[in-house]
Amino acid sequence: MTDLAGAGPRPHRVDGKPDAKDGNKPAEFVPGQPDMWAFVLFEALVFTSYFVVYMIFRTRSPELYLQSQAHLSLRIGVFETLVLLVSSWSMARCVQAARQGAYRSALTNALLTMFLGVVFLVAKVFEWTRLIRMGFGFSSNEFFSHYFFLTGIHFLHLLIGFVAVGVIVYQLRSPARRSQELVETGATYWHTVDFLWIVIFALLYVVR
Amino acid sequence: MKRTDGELILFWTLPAVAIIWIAAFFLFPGFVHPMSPSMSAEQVAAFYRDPHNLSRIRYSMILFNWFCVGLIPILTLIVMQIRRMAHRTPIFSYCMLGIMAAGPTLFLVANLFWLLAAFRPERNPNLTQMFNDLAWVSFGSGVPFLIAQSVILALAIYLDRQSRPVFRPWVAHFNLVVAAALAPAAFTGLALGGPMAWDGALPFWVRNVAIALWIVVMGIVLGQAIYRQRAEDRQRVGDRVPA
Amino acid sequence: MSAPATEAVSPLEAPSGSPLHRIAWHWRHNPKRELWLAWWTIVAFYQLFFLVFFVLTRTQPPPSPGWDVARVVQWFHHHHYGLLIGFGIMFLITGMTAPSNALIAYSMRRMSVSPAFAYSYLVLYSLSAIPGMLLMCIALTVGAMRPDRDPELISWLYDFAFLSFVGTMGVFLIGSLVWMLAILLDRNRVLPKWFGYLNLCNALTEIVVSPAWIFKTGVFAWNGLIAWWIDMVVFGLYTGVFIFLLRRMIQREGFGTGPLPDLAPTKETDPSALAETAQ
Amino acid sequence: MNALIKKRLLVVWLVLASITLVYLWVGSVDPASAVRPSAVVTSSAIVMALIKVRIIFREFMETRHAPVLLRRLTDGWVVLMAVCLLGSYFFGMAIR
Repeated sequence: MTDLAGAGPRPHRVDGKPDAKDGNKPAEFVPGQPDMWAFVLFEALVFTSYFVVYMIFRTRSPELYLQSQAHLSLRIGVFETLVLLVSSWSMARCVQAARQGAYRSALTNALLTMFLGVVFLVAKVFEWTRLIRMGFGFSSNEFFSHYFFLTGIHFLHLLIGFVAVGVIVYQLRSPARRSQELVETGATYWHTVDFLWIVIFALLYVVR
Repeated sequence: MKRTDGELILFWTLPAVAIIWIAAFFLFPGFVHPMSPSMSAEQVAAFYRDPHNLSRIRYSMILFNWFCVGLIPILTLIVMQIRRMAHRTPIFSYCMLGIMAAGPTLFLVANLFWLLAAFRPERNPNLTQMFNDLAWVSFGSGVPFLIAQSVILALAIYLDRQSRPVFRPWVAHFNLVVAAALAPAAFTGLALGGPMAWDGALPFWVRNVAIALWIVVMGIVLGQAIYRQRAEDRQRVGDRVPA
Repeated sequence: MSAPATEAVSPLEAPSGSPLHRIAWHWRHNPKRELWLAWWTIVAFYQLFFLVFFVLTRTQPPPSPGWDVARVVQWFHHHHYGLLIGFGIMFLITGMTAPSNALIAYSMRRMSVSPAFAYSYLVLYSLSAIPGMLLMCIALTVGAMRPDRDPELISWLYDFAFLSFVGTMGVFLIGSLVWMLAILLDRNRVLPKWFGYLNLCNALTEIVVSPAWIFKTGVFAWNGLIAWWIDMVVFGLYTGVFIFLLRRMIQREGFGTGPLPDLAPTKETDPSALAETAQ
Repeated sequence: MNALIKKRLLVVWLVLASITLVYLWVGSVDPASAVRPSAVVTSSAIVMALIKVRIIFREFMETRHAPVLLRRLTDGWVVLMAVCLLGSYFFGMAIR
């Protein structure tokens, strides 16, 4: 396999670094491919529509939602959120390290991100099995349909996120590649998975 | 020069497939006097329960199941000829490649419903009738890909502008006429009797005759094109050797 | 159809005059005529698709999967002619999807990726027409044909039709992913990267629609807010965008008007020409 | 410089984590009494989530240094979410 597009023709951006200029106002730049930002914003809008549908249906039968919601474990949700936040943090460190040329450290951080992603997946699967053991499945009731749908589609985005981090790792491993743009593009995707989860967590576990 | 080894073998499978198709067509008792859509559920069930009919339905449809895709190699040879045409893009050969598998698949769907109806003829007559309807509608209105095939072939021929085109322009005209003859069959669902019903003149006789004619005519011009191509290739090789 | 307005990029000057006159000119002289033909077929197909599914047959937005048998029979009764005529039109024109798939496959051939991508897409989308659309047309035609059929069977045909239409997912899912990967790997910049990512959005809608196999009511049913409406908006945007981008791709193509490179050597070695030079 | 960025990221993460831990308190339910809809809990949960989202946009995803268009678009989405989520909640509760 060749490296992903964009790596070859476009030179590494050196001048775009924040604080690169000696002045106190850093140069403006778009992190990663602008195309990925188009995806992030579009996907964010699609999720907004899912969230609005959920909120509207929630207010139509609040008792059912509240009773079902009581079976979720807030602690597991908080744990998962923290795990994803740590993964985002290490992803941000990976980008900074790669920008400064510290590729070894960047690679470590990328692998750490991946590991935390796996931890999240395991926690999620544990949570699902727990609920299914308790007798709540995808079609049990409206709340659980939304719950399994939103967590499921988020789970899928996270799985795609492994491809994104995989591309980052692939880029960082060989001096012949190391496209800073692709590293930032993958990072943008990963953070998207994180911030979508933060909203999903608030809506499913906490909102009353 | 394109590699053409084996194309003649593929081409000469055409008569064999044609004979099998004709045999299967006449073996199926529902084709020769095409079953009328106005038959009641009991009549349809009785048709399938008649032991004389039943074995003929099964064997003819098994035969079709084997060989209804038999024309695909011939259609692929047409694609090979389209690729020799003076086009700037491979669009037309891609179109043909995409279409040619879908037509036989649609016939395969009809074939499955016929065999399904014949598998347990003692079933509730309403069910037998429904399978029969599904089979006839898939068969009758299964023309979209045949129409597209003819139209695309015609367009490809019209745009093949060279001193010695692969197919003559009349082949394109002929294909358009065939496409027009197939068109009424798309609307078989509209009438249960008369010339537009699935056993009527337009969707059944005109359509099937058009398909048969298309196979014969295209078989002949395709054969001519292939033989001509081979003759030219041989001559070119012969010219090159002394040089 | 009025092709001309879009083809100003052609190196030859298109004449002014009646639309018919200009179409005839393009048919004769425009070196990109094959591409434009395919592109206009896509435009025409989606217009007819909209007309048949949204206006004539009223199968989009879909009726409810939660109806009882009597209501379903009533629905067939109410849309009898719309269904039969509408799907008759579909049977007539479904073949128009072929130039669409061919043009998209061609876009991948212009990219710096293996031809495997173009061929995979071509096969996947050619395959999709039958389970994704024609089975529905057949089942609903059969259902509408005999209003006096056993209502239970009519109801089965109704489920069969809509589930095959909505629930055929894999071919579109994998097809979109193939296109996405080709665009992201491409170095010739045939199509923009953001459209590659939009393919992923479209592929995800094929996942989101899958609960339609499980639910008879609610937002995840085959006519639900999430499984149908949101997905349809994404699909509509995606389709509009790729039609626009394919148009731009054709406009940017730098075809000359000279002899075809493939044919040029053939002409030199053409037997008659050789015979002439020999004399 | 390197240390400065690292420190900043660490602080950002600590802020995000602390807001997350606040959820344990906001979302806690008294097991003795029945759970009731609560506008206060709902609004604070949504607002806290959106604050976190904006911090992630600004710091982790670096829109802080991005061109004004991208900053506006991301902030615009946060505002849109606030309007849509709170709007659908309060509107839904009002017409119930």
